Amino acid sequence: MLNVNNVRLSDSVTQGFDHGFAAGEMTVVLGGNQSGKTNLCRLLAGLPTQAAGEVWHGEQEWTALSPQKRSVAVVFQAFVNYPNWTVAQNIASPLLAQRVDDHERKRTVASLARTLGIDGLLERLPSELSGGQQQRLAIARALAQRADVLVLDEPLVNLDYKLREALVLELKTLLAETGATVIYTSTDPRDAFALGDQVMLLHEQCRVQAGTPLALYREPISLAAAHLMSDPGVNLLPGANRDSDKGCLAIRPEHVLLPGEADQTFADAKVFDMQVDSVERSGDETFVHGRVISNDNTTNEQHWVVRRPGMHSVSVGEMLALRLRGEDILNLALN
Amino acid sequence: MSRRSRLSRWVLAGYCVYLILPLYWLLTLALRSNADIAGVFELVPSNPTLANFAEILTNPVWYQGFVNSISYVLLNTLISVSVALPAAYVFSRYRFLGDRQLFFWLLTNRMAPPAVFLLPFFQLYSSIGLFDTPLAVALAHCLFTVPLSVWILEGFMSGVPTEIDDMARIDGHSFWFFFTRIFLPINRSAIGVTVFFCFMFSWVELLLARTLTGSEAKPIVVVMTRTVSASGMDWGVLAAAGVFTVLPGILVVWFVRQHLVKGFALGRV
Amino acid sequence: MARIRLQEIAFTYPGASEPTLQPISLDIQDGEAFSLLGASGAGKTTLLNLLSGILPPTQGRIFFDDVDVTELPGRDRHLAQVFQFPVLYQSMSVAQNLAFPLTTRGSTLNREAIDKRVSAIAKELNIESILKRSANAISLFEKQLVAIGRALVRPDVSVVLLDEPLTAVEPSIKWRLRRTLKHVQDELGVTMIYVTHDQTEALTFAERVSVLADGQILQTGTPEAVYQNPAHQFVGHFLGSPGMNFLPSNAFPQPLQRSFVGDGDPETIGFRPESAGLTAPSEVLLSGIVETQRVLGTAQGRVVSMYGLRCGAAQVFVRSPASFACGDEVGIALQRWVGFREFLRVGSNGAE
Amino acid sequence: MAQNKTQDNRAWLGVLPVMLIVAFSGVIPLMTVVNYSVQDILDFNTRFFVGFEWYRETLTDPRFIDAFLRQLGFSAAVLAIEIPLGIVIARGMPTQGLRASLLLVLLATPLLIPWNVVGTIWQIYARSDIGLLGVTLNEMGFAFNYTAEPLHAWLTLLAMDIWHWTSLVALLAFAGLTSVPAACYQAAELDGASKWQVFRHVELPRLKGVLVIAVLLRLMDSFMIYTEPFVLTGGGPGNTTTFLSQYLATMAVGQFDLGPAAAFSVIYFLFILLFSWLFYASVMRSEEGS
Repeated sequence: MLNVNNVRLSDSVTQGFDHGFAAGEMTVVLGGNQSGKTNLCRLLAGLPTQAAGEVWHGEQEWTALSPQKRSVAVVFQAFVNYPNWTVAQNIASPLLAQRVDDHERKRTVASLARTLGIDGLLERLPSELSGGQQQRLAIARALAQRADVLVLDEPLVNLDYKLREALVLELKTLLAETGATVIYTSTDPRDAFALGDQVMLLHEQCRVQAGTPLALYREPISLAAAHLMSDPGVNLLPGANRDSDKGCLAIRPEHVLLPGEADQTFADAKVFDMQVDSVERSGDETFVHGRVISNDNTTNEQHWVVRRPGMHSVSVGEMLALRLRGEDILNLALN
Repeated sequence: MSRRSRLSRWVLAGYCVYLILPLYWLLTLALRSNADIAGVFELVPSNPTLANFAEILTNPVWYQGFVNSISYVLLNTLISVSVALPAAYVFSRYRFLGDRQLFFWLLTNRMAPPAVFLLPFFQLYSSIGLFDTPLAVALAHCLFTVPLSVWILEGFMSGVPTEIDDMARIDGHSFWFFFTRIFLPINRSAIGVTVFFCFMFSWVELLLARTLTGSEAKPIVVVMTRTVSASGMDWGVLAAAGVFTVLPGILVVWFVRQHLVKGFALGRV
Repeated sequence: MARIRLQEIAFTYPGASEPTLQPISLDIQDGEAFSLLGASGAGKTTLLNLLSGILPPTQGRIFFDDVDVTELPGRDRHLAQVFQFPVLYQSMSVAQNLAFPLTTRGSTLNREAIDKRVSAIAKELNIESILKRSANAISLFEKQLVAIGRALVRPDVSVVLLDEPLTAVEPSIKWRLRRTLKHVQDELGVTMIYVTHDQTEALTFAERVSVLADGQILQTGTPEAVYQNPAHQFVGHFLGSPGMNFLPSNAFPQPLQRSFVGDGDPETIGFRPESAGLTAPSEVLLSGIVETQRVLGTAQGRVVSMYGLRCGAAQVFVRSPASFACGDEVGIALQRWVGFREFLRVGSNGAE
Repeated sequence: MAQNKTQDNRAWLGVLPVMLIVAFSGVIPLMTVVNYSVQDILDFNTRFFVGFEWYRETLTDPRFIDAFLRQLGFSAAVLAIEIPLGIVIARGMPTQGLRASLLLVLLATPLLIPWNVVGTIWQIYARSDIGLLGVTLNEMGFAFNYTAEPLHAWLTLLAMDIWHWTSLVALLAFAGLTSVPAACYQAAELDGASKWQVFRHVELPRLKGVLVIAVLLRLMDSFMIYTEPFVLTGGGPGNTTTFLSQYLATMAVGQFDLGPAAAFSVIYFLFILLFSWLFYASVMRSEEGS
């Protein structure tokens, strides 16, 4: 069990938070840019950072220990490899530090290179590899360390679209097999669902909420938490709820139905009229953007995005009667 | 669309000719005996001889001059680079109390006019008995080459991302292992360029070298300026000596040519 | 506004053995929003450089509105380009950056006409608030907006080339810049060519998409056609996350195989994860063993997952709101499929 | 120097060796100079405090003022010619291929020649009896003799300095030009920008940082020039080409009046300090800015 206590991710934050990362579990830390993800990674790894807080690994306190003395491996966002060493030497680096004997080291390097699909490149220098291969090398080196805690700081964000999708699936099985406690940071909610046994939401250097992906998706406690779990963010319901400043009602883009779509009429359906101002089709999904005016004619007007699977013929300027289930409406705190 | 306008290409060609002519003239005089030079003015030497070069290589005064120069230059380069490496690493990786002021102070030493230090150096080195030894000149030149090395090395080292230092710590390597087996090899071209610039700066300097040496450790640069007045104007031998002093720079510069500009700009380009 | 025609355009870097771009013919309508989609190294940027006049083609002709511009330098092709990273004149203010293209080529526009044009474009991209600011004192997102403004400010610009313009922009606000681009394109009716490796950007922006791989165009069509009816197995695989599933036609039970027989008797059947349903196993349906389950979210209160299924040697992904456990055997009911022979489409059961 | 660095005062350990060496060869001598500059030293043990007397004397010494004005004139002329010439040369230089490398080596050659040898080369080259330049000029009718005519001596000194240092400016400007990304040229091309507009708006902004370095480096180095003029003209004819360093050298080593020489040195050093501070401030600001 990896515990962190009274963590303040930047000097401007006063209220610290505690969190426990269950042993062998994979936690996805989800947050926008500058939300403190990298500071948390550096705190866990023992690298110099603004973040402050205690780090406990089981009974052993790591807070004052240097990275060398902690059993932590890291994969950085920029593909960080030793430019003057070959691929094989890069993977063997942690084994060298652990004084593993020659034979064992060669065997581990060979098997990891095979697992990550870079066994044909062992004698190459990192500069001769593609982006994807360089990140696979960095992952192989992190796995070679056989550390108890594995930290990956947005490892795939610099990769091509198709490469990212393939590596996420590969990482899921790879990281599970290590049995290590894994912390994986990302800005994409799809990673939270794909990789996260647990998810921790960060917003402006503070922990907003933590739990299983589905729990956070169904019951976000605040607007910020709700925004993080779907891409594009949630739509605020127009009308009465806005003036009460302690809370608001919102709906996720994928929970709004276009007219003629709801096969069985459900009891507590709510209807909102939207003036469409643009339509985007990405092949497997359609995004409809528009302005929604609440039907109890208050001036309050919201901009909504509706996200539906498949192709839908909607034209700009059209008025749509959108329907949504009462249960899907989220009751959120404003902070 | 090539941005090299015709005007700048013509000026470049003209400047190259302007550069080559004096060097060509140095070589022609070095290939002619003194009498021949004083005789008829020739654009191309009609009967070139290697006598002047032979004179340099055999005559102990000239020969010893070269040896003295090489010894204090190598000594200086060794001291400067080995002292500058840890300092440059620290400047590029850490912020600490007074780091900016110290970095600026180093710059003022690099820019200090040698003439200002004639007097104090002369007294300082003679009082500690180092006068007329290569070590004196080497240490005196450190005033310029150490700051030069720190600035150039820091310029190159700040190009290496700090994540590499973090990665080595996470892999479990000790600082010493990281510094010698990872960080220095990555910066080997930077070290090469710094050695080149220390060598050149110390090799080129005359004022301090002349002041701090008597007869024992007289370097080539001093031998050249002194013999002009002593045995009349032996232009041929002087030109040959000039050719020998130009050679080291040209031979080595090919190997450091990519980083040459960054070195001249004190690592700031 | 310009109609762009490429006739057998090809390019080989001097000294390279095989061509970077195989012969390509393309016809982009006047005022069309067109995108070029392909992985890095597929030759997209090379094609872009041929269009912008930076590179001369090794063979073939380029026509802008039936004018042969192949030999014409970039500056005379009345086109503008937005680069991956915002390219602005750092020493100028935003307003001066926007006005600059109007002051070149000995243009006769007077001061007042330039200002009118600049404020029109600034209003279009709603960047009036930063007009006075210096070009390097604004955010990356705003810089790219100004770069787009600079590309559109010239009245004589008929084509705008966009080279992965959203790369440097933060993921959470990418869709905002995408909407602005789409909006401006509809408004001004300028022919736009959008080059990217990201399918979402390519498909959401364009009326027609060309999918590029290894220097040749595999298919050109509307986003729906390219997505639903890929002309080549690579296009099926490249579009969609995860891409199209491919199974040999003999892996399907007999009754199903007969329905595949059509024009061209396909040897491979491809189907999208969302165009198949999971039900109880039966001999008349393809069967598979559930290996992995990835939750995607909820729809009408039910959890929707992407199931990874093992069908013989192949792995197949199906999106379904049903709930199964790993190891269950399930039947896969195909709603839409596409038939392929030697990687090329030969038939499908959906509407064309 | 700007990067994401960590605060750690233990870093002083790394800097200590440099501090010791440079203190030994820099601070101690400088302190002795300042010490001498405020005393009148007759012999080793009789000295007495004279305050700023030497400073007043140096600053009012006509020969100092002449040397100082000559030095300023020389530095100004050097900058006025070498900076623009260096930029024009840089814009003509090829960027890749063997020609570019060979050119780089040729341009770097004068910077690698010992300063006294530069003096000797130009001495041989410009003498009116055996020098290629000297003889040619005389044949063309100019009664050129740099050892006799102050104007000729000045022109030869300038020609030598241009020969010696312009390539530094050219190399620095070239580095600035090659840092311009290709996309900027393409964008300007599509904008239809003229050659002048390309230089003014694309190249110059990037050259600014590099040119500030070039100007300050040339200013400081030319301000303390000693060896080349000493070898070429020996400060002559008369003392029309005696610059600050040479005047200080004769005072300090020659006549052994320590007080004025020390005061002179301190004034000289303060000037260099001012230019160094300009260099440092501009380099650090451009690094924060980028």
